[in-house]
Amino acid sequence: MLYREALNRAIDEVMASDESVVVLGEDVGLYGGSYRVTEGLVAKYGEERLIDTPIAELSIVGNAMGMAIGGLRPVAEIMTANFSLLAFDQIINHLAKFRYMSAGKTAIPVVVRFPQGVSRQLAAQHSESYEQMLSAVPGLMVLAVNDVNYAYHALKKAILMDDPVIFIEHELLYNKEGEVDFDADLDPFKARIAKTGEKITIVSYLKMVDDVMEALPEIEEKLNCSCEVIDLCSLNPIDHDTLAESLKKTGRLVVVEEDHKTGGYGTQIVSWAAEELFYALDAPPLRIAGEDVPIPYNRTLELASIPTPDKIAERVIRWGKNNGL
Amino acid sequence: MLYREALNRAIDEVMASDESVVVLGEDVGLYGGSYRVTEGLVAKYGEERLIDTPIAELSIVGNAMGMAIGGLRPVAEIMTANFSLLAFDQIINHLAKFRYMSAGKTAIPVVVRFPQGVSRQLAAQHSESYEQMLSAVPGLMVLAVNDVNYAYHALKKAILMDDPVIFIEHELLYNKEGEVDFDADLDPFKARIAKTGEKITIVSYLKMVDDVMEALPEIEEKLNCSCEVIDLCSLNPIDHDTLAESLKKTGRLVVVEEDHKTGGYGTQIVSWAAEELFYALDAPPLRIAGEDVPIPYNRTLELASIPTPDKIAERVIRWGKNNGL
Amino acid sequence: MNKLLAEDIYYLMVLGRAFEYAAKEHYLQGEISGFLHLDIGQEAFSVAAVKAFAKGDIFSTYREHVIAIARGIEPGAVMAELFGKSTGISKGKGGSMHLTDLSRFFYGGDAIVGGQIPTAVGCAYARKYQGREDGVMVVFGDGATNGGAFFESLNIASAQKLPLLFLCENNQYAIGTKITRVAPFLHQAKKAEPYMPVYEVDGMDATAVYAVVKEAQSRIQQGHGPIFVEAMTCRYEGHSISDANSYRSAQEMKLCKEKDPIERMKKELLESWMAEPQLLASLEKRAQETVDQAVAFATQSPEPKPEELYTDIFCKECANVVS
Amino acid sequence: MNKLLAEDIYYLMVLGRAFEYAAKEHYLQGEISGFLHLDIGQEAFSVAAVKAFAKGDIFSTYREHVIAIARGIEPGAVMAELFGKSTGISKGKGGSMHLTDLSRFFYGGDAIVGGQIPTAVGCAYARKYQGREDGVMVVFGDGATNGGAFFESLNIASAQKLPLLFLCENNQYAIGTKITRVAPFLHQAKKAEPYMPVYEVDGMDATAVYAVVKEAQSRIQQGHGPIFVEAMTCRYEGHSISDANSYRSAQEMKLCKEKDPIERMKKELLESWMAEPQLLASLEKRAQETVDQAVAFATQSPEPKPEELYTDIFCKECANVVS
Ligand SMILES: Cc1ncc(C[n+]2csc(CCOP(=O)(O)OP(=O)(O)O)c2C)c(N)n1
Ligand SMILES: Cc1ncc(C[n+]2csc(CCOP(=O)(O)OP(=O)(O)O)c2C)c(N)n1
Ligand SMILES: [Mg+2]
Ligand SMILES: [Mg+2]
Repeated sequence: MLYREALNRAIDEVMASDESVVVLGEDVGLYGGSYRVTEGLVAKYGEERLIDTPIAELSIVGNAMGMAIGGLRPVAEIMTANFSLLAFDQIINHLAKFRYMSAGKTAIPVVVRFPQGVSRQLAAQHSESYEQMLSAVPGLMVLAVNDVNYAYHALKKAILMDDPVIFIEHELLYNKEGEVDFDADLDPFKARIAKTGEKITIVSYLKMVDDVMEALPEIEEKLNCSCEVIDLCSLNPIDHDTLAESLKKTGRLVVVEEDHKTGGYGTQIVSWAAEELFYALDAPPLRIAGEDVPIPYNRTLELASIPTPDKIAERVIRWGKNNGL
Repeated sequence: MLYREALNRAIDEVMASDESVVVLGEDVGLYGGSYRVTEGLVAKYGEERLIDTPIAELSIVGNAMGMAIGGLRPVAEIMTANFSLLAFDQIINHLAKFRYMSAGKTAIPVVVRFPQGVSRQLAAQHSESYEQMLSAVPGLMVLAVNDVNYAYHALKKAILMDDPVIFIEHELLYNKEGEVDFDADLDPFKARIAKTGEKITIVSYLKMVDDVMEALPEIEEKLNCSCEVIDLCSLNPIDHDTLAESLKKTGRLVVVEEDHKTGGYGTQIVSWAAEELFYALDAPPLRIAGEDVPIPYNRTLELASIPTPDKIAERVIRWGKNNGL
Repeated sequence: MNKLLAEDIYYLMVLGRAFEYAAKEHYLQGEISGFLHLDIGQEAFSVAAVKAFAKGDIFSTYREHVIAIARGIEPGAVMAELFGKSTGISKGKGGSMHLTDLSRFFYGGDAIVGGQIPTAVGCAYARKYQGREDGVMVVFGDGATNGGAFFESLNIASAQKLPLLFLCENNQYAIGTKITRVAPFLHQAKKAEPYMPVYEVDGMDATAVYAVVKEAQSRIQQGHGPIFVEAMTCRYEGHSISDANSYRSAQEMKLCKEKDPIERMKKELLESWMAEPQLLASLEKRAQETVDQAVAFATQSPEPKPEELYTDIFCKECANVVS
Repeated sequence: MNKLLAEDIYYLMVLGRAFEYAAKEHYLQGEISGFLHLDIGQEAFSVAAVKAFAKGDIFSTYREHVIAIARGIEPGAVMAELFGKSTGISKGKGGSMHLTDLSRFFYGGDAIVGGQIPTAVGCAYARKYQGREDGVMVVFGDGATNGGAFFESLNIASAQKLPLLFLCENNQYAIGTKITRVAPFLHQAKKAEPYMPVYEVDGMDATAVYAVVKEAQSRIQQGHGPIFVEAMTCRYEGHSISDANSYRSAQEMKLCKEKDPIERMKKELLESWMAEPQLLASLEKRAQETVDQAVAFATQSPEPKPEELYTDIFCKECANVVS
C-alpha cells in the first residue's frame, strides 16, 4: 500500500465509524486532494463531510477550530507547508491556546495535515519545512511519520485524539510503498527504531529517514561499525526515553534533517543531548541539515541545498573518522 | 534617555535625513504608537510618512515590501509579537525570499519592529516570543537588543540597510534608562560583552540580559567565581566568534531566554556549542528558559512560567555546584 | 419585547455599567492587571443583542465582560477572573479577554482582533451539519472589519449559507484610530452587502438592537444563510484602561454621552412601559449589590495553585495517550 | 487601438501560445520541471492588458509567462528560466513562477495565491508618494479573491486612494474547484463594488480588454483611487501540467475553445483592420521562430554555478555589514 493510500484508509475508517469526522481543505472533495490523499472519499461521504474550501488558509484552520468547538472532529488539509504560514495565527494563537485560556473547558480535536519539504523544483515558496516552528508551540502535538504502517496508525489516532495535532507529511513520501498491519496497536508518540546498532545513534524523521537508510551500508562499511537509526515519529512530545537509551549505548549522536541548518529542528535534539547526556557522549554531536538559503529552482542547486544519501554518508564517515571510529 | 526614546530618536534622525523612510503600523501616527516609540513624529513628518494602517498585519508587512520595491525604506511596526503571526506569510514567503527568487534584482530595505515577551498579565495571546521561528529563516536578519545605546545604533543601521531586518523589542524594556553615545560606531551584528568573567559564559539577549545581571552578584558570590555575560544583540547572524572566544576561556555555557524551553532559541546556541566546541566544554551546558505552557493571566502563574532573577540564580548555582564549581 | 424583558435588559445594563466601574476601581487599586477594556456606554448593544440571541452560540471580542454577564455567567466568576483568581470563569488563567462558558454556549473573547470570526464560521458549519439552526452570533468591533479573517468569513459564510449572525459594534475607533481614516466609509455594513442582507441599528437604543437581532436570528433559522448587523455605538472610556482617550475632543465626548443608553432605556421604561420608578430604583440597587458581592467574592477567592500552571493544556484522554 | 498595435497584440498572443506549447513539450521531455502553469486560451487577457498598461508597475501571479513576454522580457530569458539555466531571467533560481525584471517594472509572479496583492498595494503607495501616478497593476485569478490578502488590499487601496488597478482573471477555476462552489457568485467584481469602480470585460476579446485597461489606467492617473477590472477567461489546459483537467466536461471544454482569442483577433484584423493575410502569416512564422530560438537558447545555456547557491540572499551592502 502506498503512503498516501494508508492515509486515505485511515481517514476513511474513521469517517465510517464516526459521523463527526469531517475533512476540509482546498480541492479535498471533488478533486480528491492535490496529492490524492482524500481520493474517493467524497463519493462515500458526500460534500458535507469533504468540504472544498476557498483558498483561505487562515479560515481553513479557524473554521476547523470552530467545528471542533461545535462538536465535530475536523481534519484540515493545507495544500503545502508554505501556505500554512497564512494560518499561523489560527494555529498558534488559537488552536494551541484555546483550551488553556478557557481553563480546560473544551477539547479541540483538530488535525491539521500538510506536506512539506523539497520535492522536485517547486522553488522557494513551495519547499519549506516548518516542524521547527510548530514543535516549539505549547498546546500542539506534532507528528511527522516516515513509515507507511505508522502513518496509517498515527493519523487514525491523531483524528481520534481530543487535542490539536499537526500532522506533517512529505511530498516525496506519498508514493512510498509499505505494508500496513491493520491490527497493530502503535503508539504514535513513541519513536521507531528503524535499525538497531551499537556505535552511532542517527536520529531523523520524515523523508530523511529513508535517505539515512540509503546511506547506511556505506557508513557502516567505511566506519566498520553498526549504527542505530531512530525515526522520531513524534516531534512534540519527543520520546526522550528511546533516544536516551540509544545514546547511552552508542555515545555518539548524529541528527539528520532537511530543514535549514541555522535554527533547524535538530538543534532541539542536540541541545537536549548536550544538557541531559553530556557525560554519555563520546564525541561531538553532528548535525546534517539543509543549507541556509531559500530553496532554489534549478535542480542541481536544489539538491545542493539539502542532505542527500551521498552527502549524509560522506559527512558521517568524515566525522566518524575524526572522532575515533 | 529611555529605550523607547532611543528608538524614537533613531527613527527621527533617519527620517530627517532620508525622505524615502516611512513608518507604517497601527496607531503609529496620530496616536504616537501604542508604546510611544513613534511619539511626536507625525507632527514633524506628516501623515504621509507616518502611516496609520488598519488592523491588517498581513498587509502591513506586504505593503512594506511593496513600498521597498517601489523605492521607499519602510519601517513597519506590529503592535505585539503575537499579531506578527498574521503576517508570517508575508515575512517568510515574501520578505525573506523575494530577493533570492528574483536572483538579486532588488533590495528589500524593510524593517519590521515589534515588542514581544511577558509583560504584565497580558495573557496567552499577548506574551509570546518568536525569535526562535524568525531566526531560522534564511533571508532575514534578526536583531534583539537589550542595551539602550545599542538599540539606538542598531535600529538606525537596520533602517539604512538594504535587506529585511526583524527588529524585536521587549515590552518591559521600553522604559529602561540608559545613555546613548550618538557618535559611537557600533556594529549591530556583534555581540556585546555585558560583563567579562572567567568561569562561566552566560549567553542571553533582550530583557533576560537584565535579569541575568540582577542574578549575577548572588551567582558569583555563591559559586565564588566570575561570570562572563554575553548579550547576543543579533540573533541571526550570530556572532559565533565572540561566543567561541568566551567559551574557550570559561568552558562552561549557560543560556538564558524567556521563550519556552522546548524548541526555544537557546537550543541553537547550545547545539552549536556542542557541535563546534565540544572539547572546550568542561560541563554540560545549561538552558534556563520559560515553561512549556501558554502564558497564564494570573500573576503568580505568569511569573512561574518564565525565568526570573531568583530562578536564574538558583538554577545556575545548583548547576555550578553539581559541575565542580 | 415585553415589559418584563425590558426590565431585565435595564437591570443588566445597569449591572454591566456598575460592574465596569467596579473593575476600573479595582484595577486602579492594583487588584486587576493586564488589559482592561471597558464597555461603558455600549451596554445597550451588549445586553440587548445577547438577550435577543437567546439560544445559539456566541463568540465575542475581548471587550466582553458585559456580554458574558448578559449571557448568564455569574458576575462573581467574571470579576474573579479579572482578579486572576481560581474561582474565575477561566480559573484565572484566561483573564479579562478570555471568559468562556460552554454550558452557556459562550466561547469568550479573543485577544486577536477578528480572530474569533473564523472560529464562529466553523461553529456555524457544525450547527448546520447537526441540523441545529439557532445558529451562531459573532461580535466584533469596527476595527476587525479591515482584517483578512473578517473578509474571508463573509465570503465563506455566504457561499455555504451558514446560520451565522455577524454583529459589528461600530464605535468608530480602533484604539486611537478613527475608522474613516483606515476604511473608505463610516458604515462597515457596506462591506457585507455583496454577500448577505445587512441591517443598521442605533447601538445606543436597546429596544432597537433587541428587535433587529431577534429578526436577524429568525431569518437565520430559516436557513437562507448569514446576516450582518451593524450597531453604531460609543464607548465612554479610553480603549483600555491605560488609554488616555486624548484623541477624542471634549465636544465629541459630550455628544456621545448625550445618547446614554441607560438613561434612554430608563425613559422608555417609565414612559412606554409605565414602569414604577421604585421598581427601577430597586433594580439599580440590586445591580449595585450584585457587583459588590462579585467584588467581595473575587477578593476572598484563592489564587490558583502553582500546579495549575501545567494543567488544562491537553485534555485528559490525550494526557493518557501521551504519557 | 490602432492597426499596428492590433498586429503587435496578435503577434504576442501567437507568440505566447507557441511559447506555452513549447514549454509543455519540453516539460514532457524532462527539460523543465516543477510546476508549469500554462496560459493557453488566456492570451488575449495577458497580452492586451499588459499592452494597455504600457507604463507603470506590474505584479502578477505564477501564471505569468505570457505576461512577462508581453512586458518585453526576452522569450529566451523566460524559457531559460523554465529550464533552470543561468541565463534565465532569474538565473534559474526562481523558476517559472518568479520572473522578475526591474528594468521593465515587472515584479514577477508569486507562488502564494494572492500574496502579490499587498505588495502591489505598497508599491502603489510608493508611486503616489513619489508623485508617479502611472500607477500599478496587479494581476490575480478568481481563486485569489477569496483570501484575506485580497480583501485587505481592496480596503486599504480604497481608503488611501491609491493608483492601483486590480485585474482579476476569472477562469472560474482554482485548480479543480469551481469558483461558484466556494464563493457566493460567479463575478468576483462584486466583491470590489463597495470600494471602487468596477468593470467587467470579456477576457477572450483582446480589443475589449485593451480598451478597458486603458480606460482604467487613465482613471487611475487622475488620482481618484483604485479601479477593479474583471475579465472572464478560459484556460484550455489543466491547472498545471500535472493536472488531468478531468473536472471539466468535454462539452464545457468545447464551448470554452469556441471563443478562441487568437482566432477572434485574427478575424478582427482581417475584417476590421483589413490586415493582409500574408502579414499575419509572417507574424505567425516569426512567433514560431522566436520560440524556437528561445528553446535553443535555453538548451544551450549553462547551468548556474554551484556557488550561486549562496549568492543573492542579501544585497552587497549588507554582506559588508554582516561579514
Ligand atoms: C490582530 C491584532 N492586531 C492588533 C491588536 C491590538 N488591538 C487590540 S484592540 C485593537 C482595536 C480594535 O478595535 P475594534 O475592533 O474597533 O474594537 P473596539 O476596541 O473598538 O471594541 C487593537 C488594534 C490585536 N489585539 N490583534
Ligand atoms: C496561499 C496558497 N494556497 C494554495 C495554493 C495552491 N494553489 C496554487 S494555484 C491555486 C489555484 C489558484 O486559482 P486562481 O487564483 O483562480 O488562478 P488560476 O490558476 O485559475 O489562474 C492553488 C489553490 C497556493 N499556491 N497558495
Ligand atoms: Mg471600535
Ligand atoms: Mg482561476
